[in-house]
Amino acid sequence: MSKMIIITQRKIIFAAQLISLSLIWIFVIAIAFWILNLISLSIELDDAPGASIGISLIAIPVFITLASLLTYTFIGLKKDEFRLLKNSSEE
Amino acid sequence: MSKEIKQNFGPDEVLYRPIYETGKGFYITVSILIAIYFWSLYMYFTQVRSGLGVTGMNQPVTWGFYIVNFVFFIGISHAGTLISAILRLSKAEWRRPITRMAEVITAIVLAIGGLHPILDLGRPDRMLNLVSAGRLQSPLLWDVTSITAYFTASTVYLYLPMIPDIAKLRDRGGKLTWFYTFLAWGWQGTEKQKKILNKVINILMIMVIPIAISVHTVISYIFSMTLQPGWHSTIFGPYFVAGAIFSGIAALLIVMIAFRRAYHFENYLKEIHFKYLSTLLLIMSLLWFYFTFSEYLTGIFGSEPHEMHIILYKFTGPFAIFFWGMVVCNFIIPVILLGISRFRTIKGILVASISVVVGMWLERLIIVVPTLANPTMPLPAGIYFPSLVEWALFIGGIAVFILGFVLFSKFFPLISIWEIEEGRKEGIKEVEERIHSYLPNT
Amino acid sequence: MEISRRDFIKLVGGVSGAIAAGSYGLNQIIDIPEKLVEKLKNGHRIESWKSTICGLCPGGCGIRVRLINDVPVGLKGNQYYPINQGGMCPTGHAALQQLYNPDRVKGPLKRIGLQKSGKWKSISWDDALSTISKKLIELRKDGKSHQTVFLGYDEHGLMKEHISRFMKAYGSPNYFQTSHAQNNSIPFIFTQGHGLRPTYDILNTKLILSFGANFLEEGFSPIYYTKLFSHFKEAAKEREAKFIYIDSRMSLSGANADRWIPIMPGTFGALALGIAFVLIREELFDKEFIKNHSFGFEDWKDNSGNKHLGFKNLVLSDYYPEKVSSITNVPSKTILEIARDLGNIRPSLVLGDQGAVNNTNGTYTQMAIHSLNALLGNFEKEGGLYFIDKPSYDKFPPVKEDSIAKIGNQRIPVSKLTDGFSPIFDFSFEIFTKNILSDQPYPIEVLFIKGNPLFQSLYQHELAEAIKKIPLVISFDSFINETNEYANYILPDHTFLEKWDESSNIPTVGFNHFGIQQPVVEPLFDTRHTGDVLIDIAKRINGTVALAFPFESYKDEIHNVVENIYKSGEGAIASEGVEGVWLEYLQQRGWQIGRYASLDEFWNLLLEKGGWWNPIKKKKLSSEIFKTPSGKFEFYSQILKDKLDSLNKNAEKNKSTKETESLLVKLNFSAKGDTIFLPHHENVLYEDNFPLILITYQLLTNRNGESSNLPLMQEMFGYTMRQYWDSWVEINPVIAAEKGITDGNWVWIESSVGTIKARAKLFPGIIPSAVGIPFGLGHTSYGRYAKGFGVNPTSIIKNHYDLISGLPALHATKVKISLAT
Amino acid sequence: MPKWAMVIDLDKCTGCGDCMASCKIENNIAIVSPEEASEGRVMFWMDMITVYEGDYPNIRIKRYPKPCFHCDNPPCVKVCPVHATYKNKEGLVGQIYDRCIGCRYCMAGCPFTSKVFNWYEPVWPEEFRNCFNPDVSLRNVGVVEKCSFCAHRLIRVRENADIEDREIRDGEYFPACAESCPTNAIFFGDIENKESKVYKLSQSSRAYRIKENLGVEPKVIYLSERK
Repeated sequence: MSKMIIITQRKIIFAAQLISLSLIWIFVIAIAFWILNLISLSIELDDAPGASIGISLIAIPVFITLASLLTYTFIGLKKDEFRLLKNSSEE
Repeated sequence: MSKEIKQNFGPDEVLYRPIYETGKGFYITVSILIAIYFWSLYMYFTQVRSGLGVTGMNQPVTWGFYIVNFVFFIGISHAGTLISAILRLSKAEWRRPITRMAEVITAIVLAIGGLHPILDLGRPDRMLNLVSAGRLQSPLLWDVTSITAYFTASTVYLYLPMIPDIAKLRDRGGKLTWFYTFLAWGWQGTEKQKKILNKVINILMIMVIPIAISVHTVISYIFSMTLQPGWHSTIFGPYFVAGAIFSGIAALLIVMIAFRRAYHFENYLKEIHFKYLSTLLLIMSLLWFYFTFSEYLTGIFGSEPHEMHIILYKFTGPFAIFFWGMVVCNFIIPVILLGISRFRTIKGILVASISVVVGMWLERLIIVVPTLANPTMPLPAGIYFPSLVEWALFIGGIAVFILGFVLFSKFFPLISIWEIEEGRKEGIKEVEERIHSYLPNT
Repeated sequence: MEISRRDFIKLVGGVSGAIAAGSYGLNQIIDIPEKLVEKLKNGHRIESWKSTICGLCPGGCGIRVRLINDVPVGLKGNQYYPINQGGMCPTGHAALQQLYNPDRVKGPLKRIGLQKSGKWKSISWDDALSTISKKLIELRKDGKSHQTVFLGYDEHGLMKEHISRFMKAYGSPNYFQTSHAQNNSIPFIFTQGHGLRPTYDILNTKLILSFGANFLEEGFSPIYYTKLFSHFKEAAKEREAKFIYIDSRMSLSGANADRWIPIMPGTFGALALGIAFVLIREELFDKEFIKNHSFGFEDWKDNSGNKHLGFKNLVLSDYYPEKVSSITNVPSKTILEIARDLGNIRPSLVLGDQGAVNNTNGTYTQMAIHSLNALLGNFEKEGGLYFIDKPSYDKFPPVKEDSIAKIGNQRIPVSKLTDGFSPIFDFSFEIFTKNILSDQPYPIEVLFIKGNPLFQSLYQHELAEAIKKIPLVISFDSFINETNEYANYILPDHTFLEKWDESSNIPTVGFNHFGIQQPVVEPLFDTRHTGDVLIDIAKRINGTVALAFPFESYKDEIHNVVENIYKSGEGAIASEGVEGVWLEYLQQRGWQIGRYASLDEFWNLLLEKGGWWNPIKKKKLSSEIFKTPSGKFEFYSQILKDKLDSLNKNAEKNKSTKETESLLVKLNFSAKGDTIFLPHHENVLYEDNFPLILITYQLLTNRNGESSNLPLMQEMFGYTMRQYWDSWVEINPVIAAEKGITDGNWVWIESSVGTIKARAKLFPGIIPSAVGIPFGLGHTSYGRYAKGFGVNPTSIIKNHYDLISGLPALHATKVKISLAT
Repeated sequence: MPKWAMVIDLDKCTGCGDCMASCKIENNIAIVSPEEASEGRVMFWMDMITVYEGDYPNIRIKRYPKPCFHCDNPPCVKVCPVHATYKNKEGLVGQIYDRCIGCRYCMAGCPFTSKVFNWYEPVWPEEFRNCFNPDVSLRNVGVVEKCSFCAHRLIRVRENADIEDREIRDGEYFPACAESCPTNAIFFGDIENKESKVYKLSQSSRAYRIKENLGVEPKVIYLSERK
């Protein structure tokens, strides 16, 4: 396997990883927007908005935390990997 | 560095074997399961085509197998993440070979269970109304939210601790290296990476416990938020959570015993694991009995006529066979088999676990159907006979669960290899230190 | 230009103002410019309402049909019509399901296959009528006009007159009506001298004592009585009025009673006489009435000096409470309580019908029940009984009979026994069938039939054979049913929403009335009015037969009646705010009520409002009420005596009743001597040794089994039992427990005639020694909604008939039940 | 804002079933197949409840019509996940058939078993399609339906009132059952209007509501001497 191919493959995989991570963020943000939309709906219809706000206060942070944890891990792991790769290529 | 890892998988070769060696049994199992799956899919399409009339539901029994199975499957899902999180949190050393399986159960069963309300919809094509016109005030949407959260959390919680193992598979090479590379997120096993991962896992396991508990509490709210006798009860939250953990452990035990035998994990899943887990099951059985007892005692003591009517319907009426069957399955059999050490063999534990799973399913049936079948208005009791479609979807659900598990075992190790290694390396030392820290004057 | 509905209403409101708000329900005759109509028709709806009379049961309720762009889409009660005043019964709502029924006969049919094969060929009206009239002409030529039978059903008023005229002019005495055990007027003839059913002043009475009279469900006009009863109940507490219901089964009326007294079937007469015992003993009866207006109360002597037993001594010697209690299973204490209530609470009213009289001893039972009204002196009294005479508005020129007709009309009707002794007064299927099967007194060539006796009557198997035997059978029904499956021709009539008819003077309704049934929609199919068909046939026969019908069409006949009403100047068209009390008030002060400018105005207003009525009751003298030989209420029925004596060939020579007695013994009569002519209790002779008595009854949702082709009525059939589209058998929980039957089990019900299977319903409102099956389901024909649902209880009822009136005895069969596995 | 309520006088009601039939016709309610009907899928917006009181022979039968009670605090509305069942400002509990996803939570939550579900697509012979009430939409498979207090009649009455620029009069708006009841046992009107018949009857000593202890505040009030 030539080095070029390995590098291209690595790049593609990295791109895929980035995409999947952003998909997770899109998912989380979509949920947040959905919940906000429902809150506005319940306010509009005067249909017990308190309940929806209460739920949103818990749900939205939970989803954001989960996405953040994933991102944090990804960045952390990748950083170290890149450091290693750099070292090995320097060697 | 990578070379070292490769040399190190020697002692745990048996854990890799299912991934690289595919037997005839695997193909047969998978094809049978896929056949069942397609059959149930077909049945579901008949339901979509003709309407919910193909089920055995009616007025007043408006909910049947789908909701029963929904509650049941979500209950089973508590096996995993919750137990694994609790064990991790309590630093129980014997957890190491168990956590992965537990988490996999959660992820798969939750996906199946979470889809059940959709099976139950009269108009699945209008699902998106939940997005455009949803009402967060409805307990059903609490469920949607909490199950989504739990599913996300438990998948993350399954995935992150798997990264080092994926990296091992990646390094081993083979056809799917790109796939493992994609999933391994560049894990190289450096100290810094380990530190980050441990940190995140620690946060996750704390986070996952309340989410898990919330899920089953919220499911109980579906029932207890109504004014129906037999449902409108404050004890339902904890009762459901206890029941969920109870059935979850039983399911975990069954899976462990099955795969121990199928993949020869005897060295990893030792007597001690079953002993500990079965003790937990015994405790949960007693706890379950305590909850059931309180639930019915309050009903009987109050003797509110409608409440009493439903209790009698369960105790002596048409549902008596299910009710007493449930008591036998959930309490008498497990207590005898697990309480008497002579019976507490792997076989005994297997029987007890199966009986608990059956019993917990019966419990869900007993919660859902009798209340609906006995309307509080002076109407005749409703009848409910599940139709072929409902049975098909139930069997299909179980088939998908097994299929998911088998396929998972085909791509990922069922026992966390790195954690075992870590245990070998550091566990003994750590435990020793910990014990020293407990004991006075050492 | 798009016009919204709102704009439309505004516009129309502006144009004419006819669609006044709140006029919802009134006829919205709108004067709209032609151009606008075009626009509105494309996508906008013009609503109109038409009044007519519901034809789904003989109750005669006024309805208003809602039409959108001239298509009927709904209906409601006509609030001006005095019978129902806007109320309806469940069946009425399903009227459009009859109109649009997919199983209607869409044109004249000729059977091409075997009987019951269901193979029919569509033919033209002309072909059908010419074939039929050719045959009828032939018969007349051969002097066989009497060999024609018209088996009618529940025609009344003009239609009955119309058919009678046809048969009379044609020359056949054989026009019979087979109404389902409803019109039992015989006991009234015996006691009052005429068969007019009294109307009951429920509104003003303080105690209703009903002997099985299920007037809310099975009466002549259930909604009229429901209306009255709701007023009775509304004021019941204030007026301390109450309703006691005696029956073996708690019917809808029973469920609304203040007290239900369960009784053995077939023993109602004994109970009535037991009550009479207490009334007489405790002198709680109306002495004035008994003295002046009754005959045969005390013992009496006839012209030849023979002593005769009176009602009083018969009752006092034979019907003391303990004995009655042992017959009826009603405790003596209860008998005393009812009798004392009846005697002390005035006005009180005694009703007897269905449950009490559908038995072999029905005539005597009704006589006994009616005697209680006499004891209480209830005739023509507020809170009592009234008789509403039918006014003679429908007088037609007399029928001219030619020589053929005269001979034919003098023949013995085919319903009479030609030899042997039979006291039967009315039509009896048993004799009718036996006569046809044995060609006695002459063979029958042509049968016109309306209605469905093969479903409704007893004796079904033999009757089917009899019909099979007749060479030409012509049915007039709008649907193919059990009976006309045997017909050669079906000449379908319109459904009631498509045709002209009238509904006047429903028995037991408390005022004169004339409701007009007008077509609300053009006939959907190639159907014809039976009245017009008869006129057509008469015209084809020609001669005096054609002359019997001086009018072009049936509609013209109705118009003629309306003209007579108009000319009489009585009553008023039912309309807003015209209440009976008000009309009476005006009349008393010499006002001419209901003044109309012209006949056309009267006619148009009649069509718009739906009916005419005359609530004014003429005060009647006792001699007008009772048309008996004595001119009084007869406890001792001289009419019955004459009848029986005339049947007895030796009676002329020997006035003693010995001969009659011995003949009656053959018919299983137990009574002897004068008792035969007095109200008394005859034991019902159950021939079978089965343990339970079978009771059938009709439900409001399916009277006579004719609503079975209306899907809504099939669904609602057992709404009280939550049993849909299916029959059930009501079993007392005590018996059910003995037999190990639980609610919803399938059970076999076996009589000596046959076995049927139905679901058990545990019903505490039925006596333990009986089981009840509702009548109406179990069709083997009659369209997709009727065929194959439920069971027909008459199929296992033995061929018992009322010994005197010949009406079916529906409660005289014993059965046994067993769990079906 | 009026608050529509119904009063049913059980002392007058005979249980004849007319209200059930008029409701079915007025609202184009599907007639399910006989097999389904026996399985408990029969659809009546107005149902008739039969209660046997006592034992033979001292038995009394109590029958009462049961529409949707249009609770002021409706438990079905609380649980609906998609706003398909809602309470409007006039107190009518409505059902939006086009939004309902068919989860049947409202049915499970209704303490009065007032709702019915379209288990199959309703089928009608072509001929019967002529006699539908054009004011009421037909329902499809998979949606929940229930008594609407004939809200389509309210729309009509309101249009008329709007044109004449006035309030709706007492007794102007009434559902089909109230219209055709042969005993005039069903009264309908604005319970907030102290002049209305319904308000006066609701103050009667005979008035009671079913399951008052649940606190759902039904707006169908029964009148009866024996409760």
